[in-house]
Amino acid sequence: MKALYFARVRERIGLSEEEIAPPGEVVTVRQLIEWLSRRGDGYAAAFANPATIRAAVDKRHAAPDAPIGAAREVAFFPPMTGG
Amino acid sequence: MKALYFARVRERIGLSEEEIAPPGEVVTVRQLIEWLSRRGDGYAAAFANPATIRAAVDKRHAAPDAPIGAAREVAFFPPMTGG
Amino acid sequence: MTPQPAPSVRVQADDFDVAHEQALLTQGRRDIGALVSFVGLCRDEDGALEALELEHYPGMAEAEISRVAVEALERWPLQGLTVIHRFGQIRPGEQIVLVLTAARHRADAFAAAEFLMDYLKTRAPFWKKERRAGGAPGDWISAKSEDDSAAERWR
Amino acid sequence: MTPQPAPSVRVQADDFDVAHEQALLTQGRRDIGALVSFVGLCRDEDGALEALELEHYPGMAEAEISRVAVEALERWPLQGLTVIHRFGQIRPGEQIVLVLTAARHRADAFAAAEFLMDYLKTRAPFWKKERRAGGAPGDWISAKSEDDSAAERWR
Repeated sequence: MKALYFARVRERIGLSEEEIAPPGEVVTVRQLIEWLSRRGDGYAAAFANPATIRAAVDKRHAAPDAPIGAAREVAFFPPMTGG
Repeated sequence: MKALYFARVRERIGLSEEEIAPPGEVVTVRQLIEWLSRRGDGYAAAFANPATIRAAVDKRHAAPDAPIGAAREVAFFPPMTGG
Repeated sequence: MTPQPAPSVRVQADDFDVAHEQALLTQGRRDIGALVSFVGLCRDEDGALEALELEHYPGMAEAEISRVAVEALERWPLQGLTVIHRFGQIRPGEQIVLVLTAARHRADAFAAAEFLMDYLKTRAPFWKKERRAGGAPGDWISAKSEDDSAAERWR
Repeated sequence: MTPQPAPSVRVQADDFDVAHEQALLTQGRRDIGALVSFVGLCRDEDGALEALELEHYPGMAEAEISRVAVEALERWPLQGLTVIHRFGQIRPGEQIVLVLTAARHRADAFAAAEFLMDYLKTRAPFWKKERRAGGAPGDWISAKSEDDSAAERWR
């Protein structure tokens, strides 16, 4: 599974994308965030305030309870400021 | 005082403008319409349905009860369809 | 707070160029965040219409549009405002009216443009007469009560 | 009832030409009554801003804007719809986003354009970072809660 990071999340983690292999008990977006947070200080800082994190599963917005299922691509980013 | 007529009002009266000299007892827009209606069949037809007549006094919209006062120019026309 | 801009109001027989008007409104400025344009076009009514003849009240048309423009400037913090309304013969596909609004924030630019159109429809002294396809004389277009209610919502 | 038009959605680094996009949407047509355009521009924040750096999520940006465009087409009887969103470095006075809507009646064109902008603001995956005048590094622009409430009103 590919993980993508954008904007402040990308800066804090220090990566724009990486391959990840979360264990089977990581089922939802929220659980994946918790699992990623334990990968290092940058991850912990990036995900410190879950209220400011948005996620997409296979390029669609996903709520914290959404399953990651067999997703090929999961992305994390702050609230959007386009337009 | 100059009277101007537009659109269907102009067509029914057969004039786009004329000089008029209403008597002193003609004080309001409504009274002027009644006075004009008696000038001939075209006028009577033009003003037959007062609900479809709009008026302007010196190039400003005027309600039926508005005084014509010392207006230089009074205009009559149907509801507007610009835009 | 920047001072209120002078609205640009024109009543003309000639066509207008939206891009040129947008450029005039924004040139040399770096403080505009939102630019809304509305163009009203002549529809062919499924082929039934050959042209519209737009009659207007010269002098009052400019004055009335200017009054509506000043009202828009009082209601919303606009940075620029252009209104152009054509008269004379207009064929299907041609432009009839332009409203351009510039503001820091999009909600103001949108609201002012809608307000201007709603008010122009019910207050600007223009009247449209149809000429039907084949040259048959058409009738005057009736004022729509929905235009009145569109204008009502700003009171 | 004419079939729903295909929306034109583009995400690009290059600038766009509003007049050209309007011409593409209206060319050869005589059934369009109303054309609304919204252009979002980069403001200089009273001289404090040197440029914006717009980051985006390639692939999702196009997909998400297309989803919002399809939603607009389902809600309003539109005759045409164009959305262009830029990414990369954008300087004050430059264009960021374009929404164009064409409809028979103005209320539909206005509503759809506002809806699209409100939704793009909260759903399209773009993030703006400031570069301050003098080259000082700026911060990421925060999402505004007013944008969320603007999007809420369409539910």
